[in-house]
Amino acid sequence: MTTKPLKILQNITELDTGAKCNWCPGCGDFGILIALKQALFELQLDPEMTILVSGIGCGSQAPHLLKTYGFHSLHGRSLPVAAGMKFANHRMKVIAIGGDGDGYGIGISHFINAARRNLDLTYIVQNNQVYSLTKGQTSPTSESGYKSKTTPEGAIEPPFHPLGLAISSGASFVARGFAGDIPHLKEVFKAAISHRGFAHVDVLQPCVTFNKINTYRWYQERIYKLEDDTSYDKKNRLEALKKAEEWGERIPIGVYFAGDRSIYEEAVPQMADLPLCEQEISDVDIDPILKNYI
Amino acid sequence: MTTKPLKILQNITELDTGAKCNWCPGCGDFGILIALKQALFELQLDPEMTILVSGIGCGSQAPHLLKTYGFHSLHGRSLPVAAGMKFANHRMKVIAIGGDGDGYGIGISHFINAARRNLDLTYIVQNNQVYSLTKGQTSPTSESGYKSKTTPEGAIEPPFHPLGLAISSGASFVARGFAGDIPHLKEVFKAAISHRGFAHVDVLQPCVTFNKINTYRWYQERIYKLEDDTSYDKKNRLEALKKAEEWGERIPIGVYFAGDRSIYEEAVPQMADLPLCEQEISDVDIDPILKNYI
Amino acid sequence: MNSLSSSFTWLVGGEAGYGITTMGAMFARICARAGLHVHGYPEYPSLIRGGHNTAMVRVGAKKVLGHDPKIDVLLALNKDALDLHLSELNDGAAVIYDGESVPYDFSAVQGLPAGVRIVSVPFARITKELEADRVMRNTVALGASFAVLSGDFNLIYNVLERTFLRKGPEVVEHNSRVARAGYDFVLKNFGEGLCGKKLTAVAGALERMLLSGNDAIAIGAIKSGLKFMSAYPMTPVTSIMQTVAANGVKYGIVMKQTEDEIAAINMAIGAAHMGVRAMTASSGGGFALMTEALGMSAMTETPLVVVMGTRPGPSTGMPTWTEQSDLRFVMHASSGEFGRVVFLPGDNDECFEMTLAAFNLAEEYQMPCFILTDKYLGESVSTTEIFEHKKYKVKRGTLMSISDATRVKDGDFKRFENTASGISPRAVPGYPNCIYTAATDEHNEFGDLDETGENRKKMMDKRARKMVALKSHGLPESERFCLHGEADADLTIVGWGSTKGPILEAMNLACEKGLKVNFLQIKCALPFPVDGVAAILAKAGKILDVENNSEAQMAGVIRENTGILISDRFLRYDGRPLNAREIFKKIISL
Amino acid sequence: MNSLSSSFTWLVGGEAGYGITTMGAMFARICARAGLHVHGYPEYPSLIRGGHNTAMVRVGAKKVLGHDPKIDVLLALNKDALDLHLSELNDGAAVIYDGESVPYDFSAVQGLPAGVRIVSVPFARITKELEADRVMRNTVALGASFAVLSGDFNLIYNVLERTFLRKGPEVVEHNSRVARAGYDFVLKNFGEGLCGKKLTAVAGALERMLLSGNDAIAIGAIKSGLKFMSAYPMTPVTSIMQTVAANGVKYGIVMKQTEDEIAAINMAIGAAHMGVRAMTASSGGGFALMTEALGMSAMTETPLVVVMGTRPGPSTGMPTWTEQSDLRFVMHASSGEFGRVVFLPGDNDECFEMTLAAFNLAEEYQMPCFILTDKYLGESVSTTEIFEHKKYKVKRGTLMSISDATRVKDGDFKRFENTASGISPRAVPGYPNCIYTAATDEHNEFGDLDETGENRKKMMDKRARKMVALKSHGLPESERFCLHGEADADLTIVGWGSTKGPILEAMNLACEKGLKVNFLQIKCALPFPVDGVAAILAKAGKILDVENNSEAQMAGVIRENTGILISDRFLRYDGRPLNAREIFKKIISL
Ligand SMILES: Cc1ncc(C[n+]2csc(CCOP(=O)(O)OP(=O)(O)O)c2C)c(N)n1
Ligand SMILES: Cc1ncc(C[n+]2csc(CCOP(=O)(O)OP(=O)(O)O)c2C)c(N)n1
Ligand code: SF4
Ligand code: SF4
Ligand SMILES: [Mg+2]
Ligand SMILES: [Mg+2]
Repeated sequence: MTTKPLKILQNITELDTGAKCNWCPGCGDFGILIALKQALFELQLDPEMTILVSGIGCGSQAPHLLKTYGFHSLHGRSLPVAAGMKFANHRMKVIAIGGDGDGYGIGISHFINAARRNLDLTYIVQNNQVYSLTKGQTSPTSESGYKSKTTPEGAIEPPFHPLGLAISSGASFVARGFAGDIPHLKEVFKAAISHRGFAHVDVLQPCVTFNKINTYRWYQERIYKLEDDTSYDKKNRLEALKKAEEWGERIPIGVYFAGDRSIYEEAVPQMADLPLCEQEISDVDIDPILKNYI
Repeated sequence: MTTKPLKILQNITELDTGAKCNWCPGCGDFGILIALKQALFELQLDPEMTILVSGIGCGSQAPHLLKTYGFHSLHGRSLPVAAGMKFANHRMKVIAIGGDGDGYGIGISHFINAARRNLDLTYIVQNNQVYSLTKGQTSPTSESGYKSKTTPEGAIEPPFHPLGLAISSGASFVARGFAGDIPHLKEVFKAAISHRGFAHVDVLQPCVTFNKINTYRWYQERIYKLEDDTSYDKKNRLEALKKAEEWGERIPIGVYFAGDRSIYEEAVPQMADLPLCEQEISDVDIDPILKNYI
Repeated sequence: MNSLSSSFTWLVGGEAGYGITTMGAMFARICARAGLHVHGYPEYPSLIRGGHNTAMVRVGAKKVLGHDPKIDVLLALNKDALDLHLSELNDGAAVIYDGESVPYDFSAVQGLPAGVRIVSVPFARITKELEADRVMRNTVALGASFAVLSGDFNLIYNVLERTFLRKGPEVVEHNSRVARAGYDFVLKNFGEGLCGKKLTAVAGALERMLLSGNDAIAIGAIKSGLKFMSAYPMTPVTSIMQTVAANGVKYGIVMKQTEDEIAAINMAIGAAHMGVRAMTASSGGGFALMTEALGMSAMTETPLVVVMGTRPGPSTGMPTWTEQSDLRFVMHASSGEFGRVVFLPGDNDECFEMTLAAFNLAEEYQMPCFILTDKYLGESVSTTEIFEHKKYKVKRGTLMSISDATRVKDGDFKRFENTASGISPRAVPGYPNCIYTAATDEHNEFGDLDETGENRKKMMDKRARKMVALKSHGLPESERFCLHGEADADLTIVGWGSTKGPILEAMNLACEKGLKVNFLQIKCALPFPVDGVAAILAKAGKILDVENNSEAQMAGVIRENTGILISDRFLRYDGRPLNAREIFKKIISL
Repeated sequence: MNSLSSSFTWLVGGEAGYGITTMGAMFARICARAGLHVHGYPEYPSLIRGGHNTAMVRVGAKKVLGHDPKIDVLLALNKDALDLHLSELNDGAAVIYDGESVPYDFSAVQGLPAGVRIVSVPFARITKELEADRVMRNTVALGASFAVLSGDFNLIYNVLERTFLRKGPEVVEHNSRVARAGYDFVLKNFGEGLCGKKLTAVAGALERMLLSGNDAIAIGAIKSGLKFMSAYPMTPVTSIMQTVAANGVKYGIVMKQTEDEIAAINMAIGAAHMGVRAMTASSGGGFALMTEALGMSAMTETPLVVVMGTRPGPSTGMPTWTEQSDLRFVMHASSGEFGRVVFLPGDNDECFEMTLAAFNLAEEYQMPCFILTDKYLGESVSTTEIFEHKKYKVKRGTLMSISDATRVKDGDFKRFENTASGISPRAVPGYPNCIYTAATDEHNEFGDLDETGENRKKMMDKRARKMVALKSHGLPESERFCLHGEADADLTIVGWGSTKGPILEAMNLACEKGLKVNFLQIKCALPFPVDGVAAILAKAGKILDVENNSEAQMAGVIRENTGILISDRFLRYDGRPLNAREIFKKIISL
């Protein structure tokens, strides 16, 4: 099998597809896309060896706007699709992306299993605390009391703490960024993408159209950077668990947890040599199996 | 609406259905069933106002063996079914039960949402760390390296810590019992059933047929009772989170966490008065709604 | 004057996110309150912004049966709206746009129909001059529309008053002032009679509702005694959830948005099992996730109402557009064989009535009942006579009361008793003396597990008999189809669901031209009205199958049930609804 | 001698969890290695213990086409086995049981057939005397069986040797000694010729495989170049997962057990998208959970192979029993309209070959391909000629190589190009110059989102054309049905899937009686072989539809496609497979 020549990016604009973008002006998804492009560019990843896998939601349009390979899958299913891709070709950088409804709502079982499984995947959640594409219903991260047309009296359940869930489930890298702070977000993305193992980045993403509570301003008034707290030890899992519950007056952004766990791929002898997709299949010899049945 | 006369149990055997039980001799499910009967009896619950909702798995046969109302639902779906029941008639005691595959595998999203939602439900997991009814595959709580026909080289993922997940998700009561210690398990059940809110009990349940690793002996060598540690504070959520990760040489049983959270039902004005199922529907007046459309 | 010439189509187009839908709703409401018949059809992409949105409102003095894509008044809020819709103008149409903000060279446009009037109204400038908010440009435009249509300004005023009075009289006045400015600008600069069609109020007309199919279903469910709904948002059924939720506290109904569709249907079944009327709703992939639990409803004989609102597939497809491509999927969803009802409402009245029927049948026959609708019916609004609902009777079948249960001897209760009709007595948990377990595994009459061949056959037959009973009693054939028009015709059109209005209108147009055309509407896919349909089609002349899908699924169902092959087909599967004009053209061509 | 009299049925029955399945497998293996034809059908409840298990093995010198419920040797390991099966004995049958441990009063049994011999063998005592483990009672019983059937003890010995040699020669000898004790006990106490049927080895017979339909599918998948399987355990397909997993390391295949069926199918699609051959498998409710993602495979044109092994529904139903009730569900699963292949294998050879075909077609036509089987075919074992597989060619359709991609100009690549055949060029992520996004939303030729009506229609037509191409090239009609027997017949039986063997045998029995019967086997539900089936049925005499379900689903499909109504039906839906005897009886009765 011939191998692909490495494609080296000269200019970050090479990551643009030119597709029309349909996000509302001011949407936090723009910041996330820009930070992701910057991160990919600075890491000098080969876009032909990178795939962005999304679910369904406003932000899940992202693959159409980033010139790497892309897969725009089903609502909530970006992670299993991404996992299948990693199994098939573990030399690819596989990045999954999607909304809070997508990842913490309908897709949450895949999220915590991805954390447990620890394939070398990056997972970015565009967390706007609302279901936007369907026009503004309550999401699993909506604040208690959040009023929407499906919870006209206000949401009763408290919001999930997705970072805590990720850590509890075994994620080896857990971070949070803010769509309104692109330079910081870019660094978080770079760390996540460079991390070996499942890396989860929850991004606070203002939805200017449907979420009138968690606005840019609301976040700006609350966020602070974990990096600024030199005493914070991101290798300490229990401390990270505790930190993950911090939500309200103050909201930390940055890397909450960066642990060290062997990745799933390494434990699979079938993938030790060539990626599955490069293994020859034209003439499989099944005679040894047939013998077992005689 | 007439109300039902209270049914008072005179004898614990009134909880037997007489149905043929198909569990293997020695199965941990027996211990769980006995402890549950004892708990219900000692709490003097009206069996006609109690319903046991199971999923699919060996242990999910339980409703047929307990003379309360029962619902033997789908694999992984006991919790949403139970939630629907609670919504419809919140005066009933609703207890969900099922295997580890059922609850921590296919049903895990419902599990963590039930914890977050905090309806007044009890959830018992017959955790034998294996898929038994389908004849012995690896489950989400199987030990790493566990060999089964679907993981002939050994399970690669580490097991979930279900108690940690429950606490992270907001469960207000989290406990663990052992099918081999019925008196203790009974007390745990009594505490769980009496708790107001979502109460999760993970029960270590030896499967004598398919799990040759996690045997009665294996558990007996490791378990210790949290009650014996007087310094342990079951009201302390962070401490409980930490405790929930203890698994290996020593495994705590007893109540890990008993917190205080208002229950979902209370926040629903529609349910403040009569249960939904007792509200009159024979002549709903929709004229006020129709007016809105004129 | 036929239905096309006696009605007009007003269309507003602009960028998604700029209040197009609200504007359409306002225009429709004003016309409806003027005693006119209205049909409003919104088109929007599966994006919040950037894409092109339209709201099309068709208005007439007589019943308007669907949209008409030929535009009489085009209200273009941006350049795209002109680019896209100038080719859709009717003769004598008027085009309203803001020539100051969006200069446009109409001379370059080819093939504009005869007598089109271009009316440039500076929405932006007028708004600014009145120191009104940017979004009120739409109000200016609305006023201008009425002037173009020679409508009475008071019609607008009345609705503005009704809409904004809660916010205070000054809000009403402000809105009115802005609308009036648009109205006056047109009259002053262009005069009257700009459009070939006129908007004339019908004096003394009945009060009518203006609502969507989804609204009708939600209201029907509330009337039926719905107590619990669990669902997960999905276009085009989300508004059902929202309407139910909005009425929740008032009517003692819990609408629970769940973690996913699986939880939604399982919760609904759990609730229904306890004796409340419960439902869920979804579309495409969400419905797919529900298919497993449908079988649980069937096997545990738990009543359940499921609304399936379809959109173009496969997969995510075109989430905000319309299609009738899931007929077979709904008919056969879930493993194993069991009875079910699949209603196919064709208009708001049927949405309402079939929902009432579905809740009764679900309880009487203890099985899942489906209401299969689509984006076109679910999200289009139309004027509808106020629902007659006083005669509706909640029928709960064999559901016992607590007093009934008191008389049961402990241990005797057979929840799944093998009765002649197949329908068993139903006690719910919380009742005395009736303890049982309902299981998704095969069970015996008591509910205990039993896998013997004998028991299996008995219980399969018992459950199957419920369908026999339903066919003869609960839902006789005559209610499962309807032949519209004269019994004797040269051409019989066959259709179902949301195409009802357009087909009816096309039929009328053809009849007016002297053709002998009638329309066989299939109102229920299951149980299929075999005999009635066979009888009608056997003696029909030509037959034309009209469906909003590519595989003519109903034609397949008909052939399966009657042996009759319908080879003439008129199918549309580009995400757009069928309209009377094109169906009429097809009729003529046959 | 017909196929019924020339073969015998051996049945072992006892409590679940006591090694019944292993014993059946051992007996079958011994017979197979003796050059005999074997069919083994296991029955077990959906419980690990306590329920009643049986393993039925039918043995003959000629091809055995299915099970025969008339028992010639009943090996009863407990009282239940006697209670349940004494009524199923054939004339001249022998009953082996341990009269010391399970005293039984045969005189009270009514209607035992002629010449039945009761052979009491003290399994327990013999085991004890030999100081063997309790479980080895089964081995004593096995030995006794052979004596009753006048079989050569060496046949047992050879297989014991082969089975246990890895564990050391002393294990072989110990097992042999125990089996011999049972064998000798019978000869000594009862003599020879106890059963009307004899077990005689066929000298110089071909070596044959003994395997199940599931095995054949798993092996077929491995041969096809399967690289990734993701699934969640579910009866009756779990053994496919397990066989693939067992061969995983050796063949470079990853078999991933996932958190649920949703993850399973989505992972398989993700893997397939990257260019590996991938599959998943499930049943009933698990398959239901997969229906959403089926549409994703269709819309993104990602090849996918799905095995659906059915069992009686609705819902959990009877998980370990058999039924053919999901034909329609599989044909119409998922929302929207798209092409798919639904193979209906009828025996092990077809399981193997159709799996090979499915993997090729999935890639050539870039669509989901289904293999629809059931518990009876999937878990029954039968002797099968060693698969011919050298001539199999992996066909990957338009899948490009990296070198092909190198020649593509950046920006030119149309992953969803609107070609004449509908099949587009396929580059996978990781290739140079071909960057694209695959979307479940409607898209244009490049993969970009496009909801215009024009594009929608174009892409729907493009995808639909693939089915046209598949019908004429990839899977011509002739491969989608098979007429067994003489073309000219008075009665044509129609059937599909696992009933093939029993129907064929019944047909043979009828022909031997001088009746003119043939059998039309439908091998593919989609694309349905319309012309071939219509031609055959149009000139058929009587037609009998035989299905293992209650709704005669295939008869419905046939009528939908050909207009032909088959009113004579022989249906079984008690969870048990159809057998040749009852089908034959039905033939006679017509
Ligand atoms: C199975 C399924 N259920 C529901 C939907 C409808 N749906 C599309 S996007 C969405 C939620 C979007 O919310 P989120 O994931 O938070 O993304 P956002 O739009 O906020 O970026 C829903 C419910 C769907 N496409 N598929
Ligand atoms: C949707 C679905 N998938 C798979 C199955 C098959 N199945 C039945 S029980 C079971 C697992 C049982 O494991 P667990 O829940 O741990 O219960 P146990 O038998 O160990 O008590 C599975 C996979 C099913 N019934 N439904
Ligand atoms: S609706 Fe919200 S999330 Fe969606 S594009 Fe607009 S601002 Fe962004
Ligand atoms: S297989 Fe295991 S879990 Fe199932 S009944 Fe037997 S011992 Fe219990
Ligand atoms: Mg969101
Ligand atoms: Mg288990």
